[in-house]
Amino acid sequence: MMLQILLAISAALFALGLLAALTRRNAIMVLIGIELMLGAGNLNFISFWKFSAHPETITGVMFAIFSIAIAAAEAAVGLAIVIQVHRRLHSVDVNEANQLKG
Amino acid sequence: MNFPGSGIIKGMAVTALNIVGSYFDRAHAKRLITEQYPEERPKLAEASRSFPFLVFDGDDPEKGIRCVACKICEKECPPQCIYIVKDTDANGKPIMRPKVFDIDISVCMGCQICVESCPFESIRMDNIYEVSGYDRFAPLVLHKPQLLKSNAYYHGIRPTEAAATDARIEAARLRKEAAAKAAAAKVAAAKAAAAAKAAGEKAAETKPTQPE
Amino acid sequence: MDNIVSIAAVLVPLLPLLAAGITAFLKREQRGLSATLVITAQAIACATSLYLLLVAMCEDHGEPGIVHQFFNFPWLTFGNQTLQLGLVLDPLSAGMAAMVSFVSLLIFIYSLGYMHDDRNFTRFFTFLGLFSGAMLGVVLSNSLLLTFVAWELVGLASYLLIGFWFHKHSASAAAKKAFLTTRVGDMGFLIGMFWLYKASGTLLFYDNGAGCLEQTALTTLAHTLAGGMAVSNIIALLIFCGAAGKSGQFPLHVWLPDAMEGPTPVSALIHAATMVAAGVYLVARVFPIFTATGPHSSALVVVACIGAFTALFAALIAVGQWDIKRILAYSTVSQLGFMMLALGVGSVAAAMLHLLAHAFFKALLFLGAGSVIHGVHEEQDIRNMGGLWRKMPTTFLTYTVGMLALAGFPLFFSGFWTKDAILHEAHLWTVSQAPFYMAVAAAFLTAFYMTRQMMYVFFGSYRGNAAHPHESPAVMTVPLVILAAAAILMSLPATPAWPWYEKFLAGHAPSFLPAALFEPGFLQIAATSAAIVFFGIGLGWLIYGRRPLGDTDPLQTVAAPVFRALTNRLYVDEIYEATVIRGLRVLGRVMAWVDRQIVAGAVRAVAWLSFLVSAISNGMDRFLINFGFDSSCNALREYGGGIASCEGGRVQGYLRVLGIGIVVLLGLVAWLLA
Amino acid sequence: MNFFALLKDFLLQFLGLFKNLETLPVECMRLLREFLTKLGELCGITMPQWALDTVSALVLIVAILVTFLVLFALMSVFERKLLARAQNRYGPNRVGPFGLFQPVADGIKMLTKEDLVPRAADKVVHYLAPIVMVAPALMLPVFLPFGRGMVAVDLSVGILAFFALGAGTELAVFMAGWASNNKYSILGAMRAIAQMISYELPLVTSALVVALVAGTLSPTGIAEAQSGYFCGFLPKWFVCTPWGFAACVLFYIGALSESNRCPFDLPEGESEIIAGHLTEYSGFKYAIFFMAEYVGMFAVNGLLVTLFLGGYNAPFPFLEWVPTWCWFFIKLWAVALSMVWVRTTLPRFRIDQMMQFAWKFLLPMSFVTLLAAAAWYYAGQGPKAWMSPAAWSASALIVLLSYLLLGTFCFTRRHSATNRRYLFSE
Amino acid sequence: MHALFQKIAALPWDQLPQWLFLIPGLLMLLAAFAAVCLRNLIHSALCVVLSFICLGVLFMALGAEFVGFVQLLVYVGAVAMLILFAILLTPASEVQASNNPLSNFRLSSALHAAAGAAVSFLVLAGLLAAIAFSPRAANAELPAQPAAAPVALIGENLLTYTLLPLLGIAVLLTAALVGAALIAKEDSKS
Repeated sequence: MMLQILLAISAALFALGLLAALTRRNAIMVLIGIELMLGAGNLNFISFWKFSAHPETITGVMFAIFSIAIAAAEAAVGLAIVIQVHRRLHSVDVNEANQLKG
Repeated sequence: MNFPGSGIIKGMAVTALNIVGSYFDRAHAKRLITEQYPEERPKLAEASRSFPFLVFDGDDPEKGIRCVACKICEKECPPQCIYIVKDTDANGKPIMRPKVFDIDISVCMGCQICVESCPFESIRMDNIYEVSGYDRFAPLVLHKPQLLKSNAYYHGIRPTEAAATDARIEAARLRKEAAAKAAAAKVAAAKAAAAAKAAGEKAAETKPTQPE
Repeated sequence: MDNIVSIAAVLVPLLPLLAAGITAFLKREQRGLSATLVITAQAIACATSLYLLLVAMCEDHGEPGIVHQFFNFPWLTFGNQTLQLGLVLDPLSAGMAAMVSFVSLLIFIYSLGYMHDDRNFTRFFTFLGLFSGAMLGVVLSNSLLLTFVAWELVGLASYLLIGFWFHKHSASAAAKKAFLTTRVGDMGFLIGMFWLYKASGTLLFYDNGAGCLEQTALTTLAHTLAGGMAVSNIIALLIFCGAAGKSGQFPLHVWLPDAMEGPTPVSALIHAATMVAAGVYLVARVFPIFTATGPHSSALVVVACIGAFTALFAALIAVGQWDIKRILAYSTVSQLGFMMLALGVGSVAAAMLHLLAHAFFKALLFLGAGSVIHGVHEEQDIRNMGGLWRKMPTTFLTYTVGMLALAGFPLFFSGFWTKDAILHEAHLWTVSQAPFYMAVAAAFLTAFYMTRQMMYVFFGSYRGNAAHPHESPAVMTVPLVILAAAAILMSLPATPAWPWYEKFLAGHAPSFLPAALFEPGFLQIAATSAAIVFFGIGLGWLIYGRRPLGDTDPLQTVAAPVFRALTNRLYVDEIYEATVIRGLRVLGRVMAWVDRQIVAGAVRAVAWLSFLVSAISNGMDRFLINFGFDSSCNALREYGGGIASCEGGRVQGYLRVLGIGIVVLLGLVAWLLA
Repeated sequence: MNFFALLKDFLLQFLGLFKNLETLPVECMRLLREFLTKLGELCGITMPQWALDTVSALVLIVAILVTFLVLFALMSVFERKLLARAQNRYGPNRVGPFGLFQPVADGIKMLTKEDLVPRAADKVVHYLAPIVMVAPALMLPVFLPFGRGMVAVDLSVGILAFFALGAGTELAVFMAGWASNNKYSILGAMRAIAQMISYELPLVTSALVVALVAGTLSPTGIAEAQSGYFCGFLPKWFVCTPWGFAACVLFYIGALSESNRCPFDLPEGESEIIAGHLTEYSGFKYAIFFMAEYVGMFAVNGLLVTLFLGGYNAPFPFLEWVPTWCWFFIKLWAVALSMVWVRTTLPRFRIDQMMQFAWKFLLPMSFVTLLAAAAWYYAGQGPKAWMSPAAWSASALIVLLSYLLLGTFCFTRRHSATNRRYLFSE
Repeated sequence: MHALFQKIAALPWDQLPQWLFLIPGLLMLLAAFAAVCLRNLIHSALCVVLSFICLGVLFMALGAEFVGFVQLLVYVGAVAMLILFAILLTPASEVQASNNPLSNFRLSSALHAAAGAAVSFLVLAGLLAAIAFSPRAANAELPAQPAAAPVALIGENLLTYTLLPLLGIAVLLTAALVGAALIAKEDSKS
């Protein structure tokens, strides 16, 4: 029961992140949504680790740590790109940055 | 020694010396030169002055008051902060004494012209400085009772000047006495002369009058 | 090698190299810094190599015999083969390293004064550091491959330093000449190295019995035959080619006198004391290969003959030269010939001893010459000097010591003992006595031409144009004094009475044998050589010392054509010009014609052909393929428009599809599991 | 047994605890739990564990809060007194004996001041900022071991937790600066954040050095690792080692900067940007910011004491009769006063100098201390390093050489102020 | 009174601590929802920070203290600051537009939002269905030995089993650092 609740929370967080990424026009909000989704993933790692048969092999924890590190790098690069886009287009609307479309 | 950071160490040593040294500096010689004001007061120079006050002689302010309400100071005062009303006796006849003597010290500029111009050595400069009040107007207008201070107080705050004033008054008094004496003598002489004259007249009744 | 020793051995060549690497990035103005860096590195390297010498001397070995301490490390692995490099410390390399680093240090210091006004001071010290590191690498290397690498680096440094004043045409030409001439020899070296690797399977000198200088490999080499000769001899001769190129032996000696175009410290360091001796050292290092088939192998005979011939030949030319440095250069070639002779007759000790002693006194002579040149304001012709002993007393005294050492003045000078040792060994050679007599003649000539030079430079009256010749500053004279002291002191370990160095090389404890001085064989040779020297000096004084000297040499009046031939260096350069270079030029022209006419024609034909083909395919393209392609493109564009509307460049649209994809995937998984 | 008998019994027990001052606080907590259990029995219920935990946690919270708020109050008056002494003045000496009640007066003044909120401010965020500021600051002391066995939350990742919570300050500063809707505020906030991020790196790295040698991230473990003596009487504190000394100085500088103390008080540099992110705050919110700053300073000083100054350990064996928690607070107080001392001495940095100092000197230097600590550990073969000359010399050499090199490079260069662009965060 | 007290005391209080994780969990969802809905970007970002903090607390509640504190340190200390700085550096139209949402209303954007919401709702529904119908999730039991990740064990793991990923992360972070600095650097032309 507890695991299911945890997973449900994580699923809801994921859906909220997806909602932010899908509906908000601002690129920063899209990035925030992605961070939320990554957080949901981490929560899953930790929950499954908590309920695994062998928690002493701390695979879930290790995964979460690496995932956090990658998320940090992603945020840094993503936000740098957003700032650069803003400098070029004077807008952070994701739909304005479409000069590479077919 | 000059290595990176040595300047900081030197500076720290200086302040440490000051901090520690201040606790061993009872004599206020080098470090703690601040005066603890309400407890310790600055020793004012004799010539320091703030606002005028009225000197009275003796113990009773009303009796010993030197001011004769001549209003010279009121006229001379550049910012016009002095207000005087002459007293009247029971008959409504003005007498040589102020009924009201107010000085607005929020206006007074401490120029000492009143003192210079007073012919009766009555108004003098005080050296008080704690004159603040809870109101902008009322507490800053000093009335006669507040202004009247004894000659002893005057001696207390500036002995030299007070002594000189006293000497002057004394001299004036002596002169006056001498004049009075002379006048009295004159009067006496005149009286004597008159008596003599009368006697003479009496005599003249017998003898012819001779010019004086 | 234990750890500390191996670290020290690595440090010795690495420090100067590092210093050179750092100074290479310095600005031209940072003169003080660059000199300090290089000289400090060299001083540490010198101290370290002295320490290494001490280690080699104090190596406690129970039984007599040479101890080779080595330190190998893998460098390249290809297939199942591993190329190893390494460093070796034995008496031979230790002594040589100590000498090289010490002389280098002195000359570096001397350069401070000599190059003081040069614009490219910083660059000069970079090159010096590079040279010193590379040279020490040659000395300490335990692998023929590493030796070769360092050898080439030394050649590069030499090239750079000869051409240091590259704005002078003669200097850049001399640099090229030196580089190309030595390259001829190095070709032989390279082939020899390849052959050695093929024959023995290793290029390491010592490797616990598996090295190529150790018994197993030597036996293999000696017993493999190629074209009727033992492989060891062929390899030895090929390696000797390299050595001859570097050491200026007879057919390849032409570059060395021209190399005097470089700054004088360079001449002293590279072209007198160290680099040119590298050839001798190389032969001494791989000496076991030379003697693989016995003490009188054909390779050694060749070495001895070439050495003796070079000694005599160069000494002859030296008699007819006017340039103070060229005389010394030819004398260097001649002395290197002596060393080769000693090696050829089988005495490594005599050769190395002469090498070491020669390094000191020849460096001394060159530096003295530099001091003289500096003093008379960049004048090199000895005809324009004279009477300088009054003006430059320190230089004169030290130069005299060097001259006497080179001439082999008896008893007190190192040259006497070492040359005697060589003559003695040559005399004892059983194959032929010809080298011995040639060497005796060369020794006589040496004394003669050195006397001639002394007379011209220091005695008589001053004939130069430059006013006020002056003594050099202390930074230049102090190294001279130190080297002079070394030139005298080097005679100590060289006397047969206390043959310290010989025993050290052989791994025996030295013993004091005054009786060896009076052995009839030695005494006879010593007496002969002393007599020859006295005769040479006396003759020199007779001819040059007694009357004032002018622009013409007294010999010129006696035998003008001979002297002209000598002045023109026996026309060797001209012969090369007429034969080798002209041949090459002709060959080049032929090749150019072949290239231009035949190869280029073929290329043109191919070009035309492809032009034709492309024209045809162009037509096909335009009328056949393009038409079909265009129409299909149009069709694609029409249909693609519909699909492209999905592809709006809107990232959130893609994300939406991704989200739907997740749901579909979930459904799929659920359906599969259910 | 009635309630009053129980109370009397426990009061007597409580008085008995004063015989051993060392264990007094710990025993008090034990007694409290016992009392609660007995009380529950008296009422006929068994006290659940979590209830006991909650109550003792609340008591602990109150105790720590009171301690640190008293420290803050004392600090505010002692700081002013020391500053005054350094400037040949007396400092506050009017309110109460020696002016000790000055903070009370200040508090009353602050409380009664009008709480101004700018009209254009973002009201909610403006209101929340002081709360977000003070909450993590008050949480920080719980990870510190005040004495042997006296730590409120004994986490194995205590140091990490300390820094993680400390990171919340930046958020609060941003909120305060942004919500004020004032350009001085936002500039000050940007400066403050840039400064905190820059100085957090050397701070964390130098703490890492200790974790490296002690082999644990738990403050208790680190304090325990520094107990004992070498050479019989010298304290085995990490500050006595070359790397520890260097790391301690770095940590100290970082702590100065993290708590916005002089010479790093640029965010509030009144001569440049009025009061930075505090410009639009007044009254009690302002006081709360200050309280957070001071409590944060005490917390980070406590961490410094734990990491480098031996925590609660006595400096010499003959001083061990003093209770350990006294030692902790003595050291804490000494470090705090030394910060005042620094404040009296050094003038404020210029912003670019401060950034350069952090990135070009402190950060490389903290990496060097990491290296020196590793050298110490390996040259001295772990715990035996205290008596190993190799460890001492290797570590000292690394630290000294790189300090001289870096110091000469950083401090003797004349940094010209021309051609400088002010970035947004400056 | 006494009875009520006993009744309350008789509740299964001992199970309370293991359900406490619901508080940060639900708070996290609330904050995330607020972040998605709020129009003011700074408010959104602050809500996201709150949700990150709650996530960290949730990790701690689940026994992974190290991860929790790392989450706090990285997200609150670094990522949040990055986001806030980025928002300040990109004065977007959305902040201004929030003053009068009606004037910005367009059918296409409404459609866009509706489509996004529909998709995320679909994903949520799918995930919840999967969780609800997964027997393994339903039957999962807490292991006998409570899960714990001591920091020493994590360190050991980092330097043994996951050494290669660790190095990879190190390179990635360095590259991200340099890359971010390069990308965000102002062009020298402008």
